[in-house]
Amino acid sequence: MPTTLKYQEKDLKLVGTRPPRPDGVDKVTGRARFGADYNLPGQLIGKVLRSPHAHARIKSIDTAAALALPGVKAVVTRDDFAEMPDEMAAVGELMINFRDVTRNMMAREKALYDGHPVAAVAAVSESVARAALALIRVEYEVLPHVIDVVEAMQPGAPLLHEDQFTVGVKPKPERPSNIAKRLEFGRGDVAAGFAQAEVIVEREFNTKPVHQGYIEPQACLASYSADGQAELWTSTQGHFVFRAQCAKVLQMEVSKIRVTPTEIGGGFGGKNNIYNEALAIALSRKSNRPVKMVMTREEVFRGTGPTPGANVKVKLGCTRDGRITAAQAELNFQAGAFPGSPVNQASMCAFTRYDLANVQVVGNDVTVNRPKVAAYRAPGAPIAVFGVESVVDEMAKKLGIDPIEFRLKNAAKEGTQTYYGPRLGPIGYIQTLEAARAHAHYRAPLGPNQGRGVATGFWFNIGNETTCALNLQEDGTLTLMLGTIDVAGGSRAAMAMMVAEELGIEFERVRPVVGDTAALGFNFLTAGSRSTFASGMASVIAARQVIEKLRARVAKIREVPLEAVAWKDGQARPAEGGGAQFAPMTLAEIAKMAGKTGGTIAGHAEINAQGAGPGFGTHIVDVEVDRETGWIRILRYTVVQDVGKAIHPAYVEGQLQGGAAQGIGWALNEEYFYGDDGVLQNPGFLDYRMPVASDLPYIDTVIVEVPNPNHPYGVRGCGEVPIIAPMAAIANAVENAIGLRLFAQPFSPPRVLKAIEDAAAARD
Amino acid sequence: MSRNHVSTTVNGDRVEFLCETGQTLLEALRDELRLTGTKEGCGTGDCGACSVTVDGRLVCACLMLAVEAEDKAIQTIEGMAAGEALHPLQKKFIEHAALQCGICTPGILIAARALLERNPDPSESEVRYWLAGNLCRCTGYHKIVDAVLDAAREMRGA
Amino acid sequence: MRYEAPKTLEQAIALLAGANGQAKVLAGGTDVLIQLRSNRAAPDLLVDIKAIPEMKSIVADAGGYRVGAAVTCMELIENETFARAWPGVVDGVKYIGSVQVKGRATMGGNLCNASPAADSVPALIAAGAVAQIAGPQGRREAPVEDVVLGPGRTSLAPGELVVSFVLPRRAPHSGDAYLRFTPRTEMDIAVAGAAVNLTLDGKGVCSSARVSLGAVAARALLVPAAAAALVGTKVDEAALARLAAAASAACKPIDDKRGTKEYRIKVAGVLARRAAKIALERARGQG
Amino acid sequence: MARVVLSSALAPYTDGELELELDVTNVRQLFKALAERYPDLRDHLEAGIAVAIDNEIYQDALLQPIAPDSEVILITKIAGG
Repeated sequence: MPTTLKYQEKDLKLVGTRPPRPDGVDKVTGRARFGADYNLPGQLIGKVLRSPHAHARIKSIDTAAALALPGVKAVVTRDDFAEMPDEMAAVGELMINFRDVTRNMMAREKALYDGHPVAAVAAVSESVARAALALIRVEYEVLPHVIDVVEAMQPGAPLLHEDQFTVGVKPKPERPSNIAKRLEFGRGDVAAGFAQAEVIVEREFNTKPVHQGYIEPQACLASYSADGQAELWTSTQGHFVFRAQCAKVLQMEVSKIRVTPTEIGGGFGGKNNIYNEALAIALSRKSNRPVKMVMTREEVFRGTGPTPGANVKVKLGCTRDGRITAAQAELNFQAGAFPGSPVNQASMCAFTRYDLANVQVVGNDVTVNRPKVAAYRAPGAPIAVFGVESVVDEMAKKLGIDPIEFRLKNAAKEGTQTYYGPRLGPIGYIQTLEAARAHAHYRAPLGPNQGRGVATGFWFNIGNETTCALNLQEDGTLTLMLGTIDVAGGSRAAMAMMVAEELGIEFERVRPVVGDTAALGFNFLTAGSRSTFASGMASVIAARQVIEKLRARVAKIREVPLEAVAWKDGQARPAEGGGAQFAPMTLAEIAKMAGKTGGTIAGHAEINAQGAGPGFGTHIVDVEVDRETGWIRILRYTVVQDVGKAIHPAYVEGQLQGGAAQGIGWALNEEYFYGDDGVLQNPGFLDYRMPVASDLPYIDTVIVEVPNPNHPYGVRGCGEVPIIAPMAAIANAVENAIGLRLFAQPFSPPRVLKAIEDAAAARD
Repeated sequence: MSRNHVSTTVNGDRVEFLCETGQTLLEALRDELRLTGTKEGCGTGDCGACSVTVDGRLVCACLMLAVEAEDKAIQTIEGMAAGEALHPLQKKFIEHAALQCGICTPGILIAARALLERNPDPSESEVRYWLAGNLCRCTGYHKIVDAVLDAAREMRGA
Repeated sequence: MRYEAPKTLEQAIALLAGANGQAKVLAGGTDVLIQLRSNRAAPDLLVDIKAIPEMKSIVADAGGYRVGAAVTCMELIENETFARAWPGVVDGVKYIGSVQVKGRATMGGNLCNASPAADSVPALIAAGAVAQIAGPQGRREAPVEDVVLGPGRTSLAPGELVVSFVLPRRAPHSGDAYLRFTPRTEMDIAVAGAAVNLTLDGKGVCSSARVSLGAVAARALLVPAAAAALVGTKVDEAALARLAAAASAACKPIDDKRGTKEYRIKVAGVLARRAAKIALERARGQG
Repeated sequence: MARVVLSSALAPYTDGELELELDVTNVRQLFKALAERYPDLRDHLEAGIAVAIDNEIYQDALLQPIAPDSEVILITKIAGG
């Protein structure tokens, strides 16, 4: 089966239009069922006991009193799960080690962060389950902890894993370290590049972890039968991946677990890995009852996500006429309690927007006493790009060159050699810069204390394992069974549109559904902006298969050669020059006869999609700064992005707007506050300040379409790129508003005011 | 644990249920009455996903005890459409792509209806401030605001 | 945990006073329910006061107002005559959470929850509001600034509850305003808040003023020195600068997730100055 | 012989060697040859490595053909949120 379908330009009837989404009515009427909306007769409620310490050895766990409480049906602890081998696997996000997966879902030797699960109970009601948690006695030996990435890298810092030696350094270290891995990317000779430079800017930046902030807390329902089969309903970005992880840590056969994905109330990378799912199955196995587990918002903040906080150093060298001669960065990323931050992706995204001869990026993956980081929309890229695009902006200003002009002078284009490996194929970076420069926003007047900022982002986009099935039903309608989760972006609509376009029929005649893990073969997560690209490609393959089968069937029915049958506008018709005339047959007519002429007709695809097309975006933002309070108001925002092809432009705009809004929240006020004891102090939406409607302006979008040659409709993917640039764009806008550069995220009012006052004091 | 008997009206239907004193209206709606269209996003009144109206007043169902619902008239998302006919807000949300994952959508629709009942012609800013209690993480609010303004226009007959 | 919804004040007091174990008053519940959920409160008895008519009414009284402690924020905001008389108090009430929260929350609850950052409290203090309190020993009155002692602590005796707030008759050419600072435009807790209530004489000179600050000390502060900076002036820039300095000087804040000490001190002055300008505009615009 | 270029991120596992020529006709053979030559690289290959064959990136594509005149670049795998 092909793993890439080449782009073909053609007249489009459906692709590019805005039909209503198939899940729309269910979602506006309350009928759509999310994770917490599933119930089974006789179900128990499962709750998790979490460590109140950032770092502690678990000396003993006594569950006797909890088990004795009436209504408690099962308790699980570390003793209920097998030790897993040290085995890396690509089934999850950011590479996972099963030894860590089993420890993250349930602490073993040590609790490694505030909120780390240490036991779970299943009881007849929520209140009984809560009462049971209070009866579990855990004896802790509290250890010194470390949550700051730079502190954690120092020799002598409290060690999370005594057996962790830094990978990627020669010679192999003799002492354990919190630095799990060091990696280095580069090309050319940076020392020589800096020697050629006439202007050098070198800066250091710091960011805090931020949470994905999906509104639906993790929720699942598990039912284990005495015959060794389990069913699981869960809110996930990848039900096949969750099944694989559960099977592994529970030592079950993959096919004995059937996972049905529920509607997902936001994920953004945060629902790529299991948390409660394996616990729920284990509790169900032990109690012989279905077990439902729904996280509270506090648990979501203490136990899941976030994206890492980081320390970033960037150095850029340039000639006076604005050509970058050398670029260097050091990225020190928090991994949380277990290795596996997105420092790798961040390193590769840091400078890829530019055509550079001399580059060096060093990344460190550092364990700290915080929840294990999860993916978050373009994982790691916004952090690196905040530093790089801030320095690029400062450089442009130093050289007296317009910031878009400076970027155009150095922009990556087709054929540009990347510093992580291949040359770039056809890309639309320059087109986004030019569209931004031509946009009215870029020339609009500004008032006092107002400033405009520009920044750009790049994301690879990905393909990966994907399956689907397209079944012709007896009335001529079709069901499209997809294996990738529609995480919100409306991918079900997009796939159905592509299938309908291929078949030349109305969108409404294709009913897209997401199948459970028993319905299809393995699918990777919906992540990395892959779904519309990869699942779209699979859907097109399935549709073309169906068309071929339809033609063959009509040839038999009409008793003409296959070449004489063409498929056009939803009908089998005599092919031009095919040499045979016959009465055309509609899809409905064929479907009606299908059962009596050889059986029903279906197409299916099982691919590992290759050829994802990189995405680039340019953002423009206007801000106003209140110099007396340090408060930043976002006045106007424009996102320009190359998406390859917008299958459903309204949903593409939604991705661009939503990504930008998340980036704005990241920039302005989102952060975790930890006490000196390493305990999270703001595990709720009141003090974890995500943007509300009145914090934001309209977010304008400009969709640029430079087709990806490796997708039949030119799709690149669009979900990741829009979150990358906002932090830097806002920092650059603040600098233009008040002449002050911000080096630490978030740009919260107390920090901004302090920076203003420090700058004033420095001037005096 | 003794449970309280509550008799109330939900979407015009007389209903009865038993609840613990500490149980919220949200828990009663979802767990006792199986009306799961009202969502829990935070349980602390900070996200608005559980927005319902009680005697016409917009509230968070997570911040009201179930026992307080005695003899009240409660409206949830399940009562918004009239049979098969969607409310103009519901139609406009679909038309404007004002929903993505949809978990905040029921709460936002209930809140938006409460706004339009008081103020049939709100400004963009009024919509944004009224909906400030309803977090959405997917959309950036752009299309939500547009959908509410367009629904208001249609409902005014403008 | 038992739930009672008495229909008279006397019954409510009897329940609170006679409770076996801990009893808690339930008004809007927007703080109490969160405390229950997080196990920060585990009372044996909840006394819901919303069925008591006196606590649910807004009464224009001798030129002033008596506002029941269990009147919801939205009910108060929607009372147009009250909003005209005491726009600063309504400013404060409007900041108490989302529309949803304000549909339940009350000024009585906002006061008795005894958070230093309660948004309606500085405005009530600046307005010179008096809390009417009832308990087993009968009724008494106390200025609002005397009700809260510190975070989570009030001067209410066991069995006592706040029944209503009395706002005095408005002198001509009076205006009040409350401003707070939060990182977000809405859905946030005040990092600092300032309320100013002032009266002008016929020549536009400030004849009396009250200034109150929130979230900058263990409880909302009445700051006479800040008010003194305005009295006898035309509320010009120099007076406003003295007001801001006096307001900042009165702060005794803490560092926390919502702001630093230095930030709160600085911003309290800024807010006092800005609130005074709004109050001035309102006083000038009022017959 | 295909020209094989390793991303500099892999240098610690190959004693710094970053370019070589190998007689392989698909990705699986490539990985096998590399694992024999650089034992430290073995654990990273199937789980964490993608290849760019003549500038097209392939992930998890063991049977992807490699032409004799191809340039193959080994890069670290990419995922996303």
